[in-house]
Amino acid sequence: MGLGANNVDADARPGGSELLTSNDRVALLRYLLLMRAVEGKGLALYKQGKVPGSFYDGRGQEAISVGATFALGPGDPVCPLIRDMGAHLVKGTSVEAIFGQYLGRAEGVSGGREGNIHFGERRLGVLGMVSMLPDMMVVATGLAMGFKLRGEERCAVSFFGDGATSVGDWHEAMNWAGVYRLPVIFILENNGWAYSTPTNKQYAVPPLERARGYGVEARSVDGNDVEAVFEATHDARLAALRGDGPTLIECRTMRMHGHGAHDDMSYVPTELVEEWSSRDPIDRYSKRLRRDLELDVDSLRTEISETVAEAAEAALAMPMPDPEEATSGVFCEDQSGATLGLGEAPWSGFSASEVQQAAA
Amino acid sequence: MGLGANNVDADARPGGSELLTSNDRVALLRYLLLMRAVEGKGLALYKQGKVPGSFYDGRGQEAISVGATFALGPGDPVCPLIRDMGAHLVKGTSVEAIFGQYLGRAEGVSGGREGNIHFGERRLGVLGMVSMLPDMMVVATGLAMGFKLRGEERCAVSFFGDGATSVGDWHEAMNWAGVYRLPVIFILENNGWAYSTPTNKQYAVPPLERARGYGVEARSVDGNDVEAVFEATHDARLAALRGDGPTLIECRTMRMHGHGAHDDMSYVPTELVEEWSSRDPIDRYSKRLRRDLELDVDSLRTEISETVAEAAEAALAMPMPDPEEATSGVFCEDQSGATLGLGEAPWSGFSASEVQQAAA
Amino acid sequence: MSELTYLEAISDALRLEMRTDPSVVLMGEDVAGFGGAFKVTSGFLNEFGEDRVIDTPISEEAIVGTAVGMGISGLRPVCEFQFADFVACGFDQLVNVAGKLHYRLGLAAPITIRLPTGGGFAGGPFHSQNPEAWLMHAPGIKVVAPSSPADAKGLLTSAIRDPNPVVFCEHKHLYRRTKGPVEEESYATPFTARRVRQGDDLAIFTYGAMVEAATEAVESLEGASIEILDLRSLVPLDVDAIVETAGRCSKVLIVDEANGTCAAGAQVASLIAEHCFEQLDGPIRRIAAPDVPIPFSPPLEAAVLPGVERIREAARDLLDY
Amino acid sequence: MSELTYLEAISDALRLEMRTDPSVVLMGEDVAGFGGAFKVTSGFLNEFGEDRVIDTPISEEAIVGTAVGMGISGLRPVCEFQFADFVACGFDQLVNVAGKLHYRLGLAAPITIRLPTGGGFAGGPFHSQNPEAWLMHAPGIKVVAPSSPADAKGLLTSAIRDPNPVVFCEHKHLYRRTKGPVEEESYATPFTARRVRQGDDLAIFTYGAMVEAATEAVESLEGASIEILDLRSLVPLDVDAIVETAGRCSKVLIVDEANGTCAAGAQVASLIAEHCFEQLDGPIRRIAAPDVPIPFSPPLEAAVLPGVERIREAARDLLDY
Ligand SMILES: Cc1ncc(C[n+]2csc(CCOP(=O)(O)OP(=O)(O)O)c2C)c(N)n1
Ligand SMILES: Cc1ncc(C[n+]2csc(CCOP(=O)(O)OP(=O)(O)O)c2C)c(N)n1
Ligand SMILES: [Mg+2]
Ligand SMILES: [Mg+2]
Repeated sequence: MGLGANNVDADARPGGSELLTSNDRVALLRYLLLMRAVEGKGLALYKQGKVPGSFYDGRGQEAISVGATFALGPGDPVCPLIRDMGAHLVKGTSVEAIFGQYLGRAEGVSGGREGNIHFGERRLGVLGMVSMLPDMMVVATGLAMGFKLRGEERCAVSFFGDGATSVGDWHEAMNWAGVYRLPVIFILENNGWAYSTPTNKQYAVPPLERARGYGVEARSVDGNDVEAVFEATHDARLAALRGDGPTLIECRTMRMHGHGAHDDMSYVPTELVEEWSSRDPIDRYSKRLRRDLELDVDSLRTEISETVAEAAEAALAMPMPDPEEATSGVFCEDQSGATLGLGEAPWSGFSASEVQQAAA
Repeated sequence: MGLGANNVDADARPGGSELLTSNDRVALLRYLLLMRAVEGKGLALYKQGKVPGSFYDGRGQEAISVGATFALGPGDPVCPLIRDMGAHLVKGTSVEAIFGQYLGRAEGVSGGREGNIHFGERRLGVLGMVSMLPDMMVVATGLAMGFKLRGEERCAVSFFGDGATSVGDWHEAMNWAGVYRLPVIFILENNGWAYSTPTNKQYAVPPLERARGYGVEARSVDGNDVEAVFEATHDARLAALRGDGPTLIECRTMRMHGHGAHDDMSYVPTELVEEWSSRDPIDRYSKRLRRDLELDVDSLRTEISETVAEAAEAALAMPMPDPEEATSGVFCEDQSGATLGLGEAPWSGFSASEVQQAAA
Repeated sequence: MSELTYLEAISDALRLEMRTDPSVVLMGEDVAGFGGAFKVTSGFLNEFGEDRVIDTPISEEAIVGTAVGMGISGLRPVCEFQFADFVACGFDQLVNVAGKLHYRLGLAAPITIRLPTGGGFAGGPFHSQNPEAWLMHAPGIKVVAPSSPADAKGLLTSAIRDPNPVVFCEHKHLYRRTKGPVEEESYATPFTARRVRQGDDLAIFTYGAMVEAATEAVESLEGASIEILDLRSLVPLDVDAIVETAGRCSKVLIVDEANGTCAAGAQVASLIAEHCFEQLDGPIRRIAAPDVPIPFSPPLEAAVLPGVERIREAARDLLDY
Repeated sequence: MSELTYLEAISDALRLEMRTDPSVVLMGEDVAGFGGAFKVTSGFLNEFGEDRVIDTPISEEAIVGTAVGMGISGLRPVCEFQFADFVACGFDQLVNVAGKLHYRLGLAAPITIRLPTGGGFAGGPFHSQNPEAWLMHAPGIKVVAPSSPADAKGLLTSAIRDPNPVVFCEHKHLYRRTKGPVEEESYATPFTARRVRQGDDLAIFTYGAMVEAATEAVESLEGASIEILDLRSLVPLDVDAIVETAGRCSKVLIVDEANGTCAAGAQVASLIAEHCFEQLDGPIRRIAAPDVPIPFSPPLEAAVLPGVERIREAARDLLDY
């Protein structure tokens, strides 16, 4: 069993983060629902044979990418992985363009060059991942190094899984971030499994315990509690901007689908799946907002599923990319058109709260 | 300054290791002196322009490779690095062949294929290093994996420096050794510098503190005390053979020459060099054996320098390799002639003591 | 003889070698309980136990480097990479440790690295690469790339028995699509080229998935006598067969699925240009992927990967030359 | 004009770019206080301070990968590897992250990786490699390899200004041995080939340290009209100049210092064999190192590395053909 250490005390936290307004909370739930709806629809399209290649999703882990990205400023770039659709959504990537991406269309985020979740809308400060794990941790470290050297008040965020901690690049990124005390946040999605491999075959000692050996602050949170993830990231961000260096946040969670759509995860004991079903991050947060805000979650859900259905329809109508375009752009001709954007995310946690307060 | 953590309390240990007989002790000193004499002569030849390429030595660090290798059984392979001539000597590599190696001769250990200290006498269980640091830690881990799977009572040893700890391969080796609880010993020669880079630019937290994060036992010893190194390695070896898994031994020391012969190490503060001069491992051990065994160190020294001078002369008379041989042997044709030996080292610490006791 | 898929033939070779030689062990990510990302080692854990079918951490450098150590210690590790693309993650141990070991130290590293290569199924930039040329340019590593189930079995058997590091490029697109007769017993296929089709007017040199494409391409070219040489082994490269065939046919087409620059095909072209000058009756034509990452979307991928149509056209041009 | 060594010309380019563009930063192992393993950046720390001349941990993957991040964030990092051989240790970030970035995401990675390449001074198997072909086979990475001080300066300036990852192969054997006139101001040399010597009977294509060897080799061949084209840029490769020259001279010799299989020279040969068939009057000859690790001992190394004598003989053979 890879999950010995993952004791999540469901709904133990009482009031949630004090930083969040009611509007923030509704937005969080909206992104959670949106991520699940987008991926659910994507999977359905995949099963209908409309999505080429393979299909990966982050079912059960939505609170992590949503909560963490929500805590960032618009200028803080993120490097999401395959379970992190929420990061794209919070940063403002268009849902239509995401379906276009799944379907390999010309108007998909990457214009059909990249598949499934390997994309990133650079104008929004999202760096698309490479498959090689966890290479993007190193790139995020470099972004943070750039921010520090240029004296910019920004931080970079990279997500990674328990399995990715075994790769040499993980070590080089952690060490580098610690030596230069960089404004970078590493978010470990510890779902207990790397494909079929449980964590006890991946490491003898949990990575959380390794972090301080690099001069990287570390904490562990319930990854199925969106506000806990939000708050931990928010704190880590402030530390980063203050010059206090990097933080690793372990989010304890469970991958509720197989590694990809082809994987029935028969290697996972059913009790484990059942146990984690009862801690579903969306159910939990819906319950809370129903109770605390008297939110009509069902109509929110309906609204979102309509948006998603429409977006999928629109994407299905997009043209496939022009084969003539297949070989262009290997090299950059004009750098001015190829820079990372400063982000346009309408939401960015605490800063958003401030903006709202000012606007109120 | 990279050496904050390296407080060596010179000669603090009173009696030394109880496992060693007087003969063992004389042998240890002999290897220490031999290493220094071989490298000193090599450097002189280099300065005379007789050694092609570059020149590296382990001056000031002799106690580490000598002490550690002395603790091994003949069947325990070692992977020495550029500061570890002692490992070759203790394992029984011929001094003549080492000079032949320096000089690039046909009868040098590698027949002129490899330079300076990049060699290994496979029949003696010595694996020649590659430059890429610390790749040999991974190979040693694989040897240990082989021993474990084959049920052999052997362990593998790899040396590495403080600088090498930053490389991804370090992490992959440590993690792997911890996950499979392998009989492997990692010997960190922490001399405070990686070329010109002090440890505070290499890591934020000393690697010793990282080891337990991998399930690797760790301890730190005075690397200039040959018996302390011996004893720590001896213990680690017994643990390995018992199935208790890997150990990292930090040996605190100082590189008393530049990175290579071309490096005047002007970046090292003079006081630091002076401080460490007073802790010279050979002076200290000579003093001790003069006192405890009334050993005539001077005549031992003379004897060794004669041996070394003769070996160097013999090597200078060796032919250069035949250019016709330059392209043979890229591939192995006959595996039976290309296996790792089980070692013929006359000395191997505790086992040697036992052998001696039996013989006595 | 039984009819096996390419994938089954690979499994078969592994299974038979493991049954006869107790020093053969498998390792890689998810190869044990899960049976490998492509299920090549499905059932192996049950038959051979967890000492011989080993799930590893995600550590490509360590997979190669520990395999070298295990190889030296008397085992014959067969390592699976989940995709050939990850060879870049274990590159240093492969080219610097494994490849140079015997030349430098006289030690054998009897290891096999299985790389699922190639595109054609919308795998995108990181699941479609054909990295064999990188390894051809690294001394001391043998590289083979079968195109048929029979060769997959025989070449893998030889790879496992070889005392050197052998990279075994198994093309993912052939795994389940390609079936063929395979002898039931164990057999070792030599690392030489194989004539797939005999002819005199034009020689096509290729390997891996492109052998099928070339075969299909020329079938419709009536009246032409076209030879296809499946290189099969890229290191060692069967120079004699290449020179003989090119010289005899006088016209040459070389097809690579990999990015073209410095690909295997460039090496074959340079050999022929050097050794067959007097016999050539036309330019040496090459077809390969352009130098771009392999895109995901099917029309883009199809525009990039060499296929039947491009091969047929080039063959026709050359015949008309 | 001043007379600079190849090494001084490299330093000069770095210094001038750092003076004019504050976004240029240097990083690598021992580049700051020590001034780099070969002293290329000696004095830079004093002039530019430790925010712009950065000693790094020993982490080649991280050097490349953080450079990509820094490049995206608005800097222009120039990274030094202590030896080109260590490129295998940073290979994944280079080929998978840096090389594919613009094609996949439309993001520029304006980074330069300086690789001290080549042999000739008893550096042995790990300090003598010429890995450029590996990178030529990786889409999205430019590769340049100057042979003279003037080109070293101009090509490095262009590399730093280029919005793409550029690998700059600086040949260690030229560092202090090769001197030449270099303009004092800053200038950017285009990534094209350069005609070193004009001729009509035979064309020699080469780059890096082999340009000097080829020049010396042909000087004693009286009466022959031999052209030497210094490729200078391997990606992009100056196909027009190659085809024009080969076609005009009709005989071709290609010289690589790297291991021969799938080397840059193989690519050049395959281009010529495809595009100059009708103009060729002889086989395309290649000279390169055999596929072995580069041995340490001088007689062995000399037997392996291409040199003046082998080039002269091959040129003579071709002229007589
Ligand atoms: C360097 C590398 N090797 C192998 C793979 C193949 N692979 C893709 S995902 C995966 C498991 C990842 O597990 P984890 O990091 O825990 O992430 P999770 O899927 O659980 O979110 C593997 C082995 C890879 N992507 N990168
Ligand atoms: C992967 C890698 N990068 C760079 C180098 C170049 N290099 C050789 S020795 C050295 C410093 C090593 O320092 P350390 O590990 O502390 O060993 P020490 O020399 O102090 O014994 C460097 C950077 C290398 N050998 N390997
Ligand atoms: Mg996981
Ligand atoms: Mg050191």
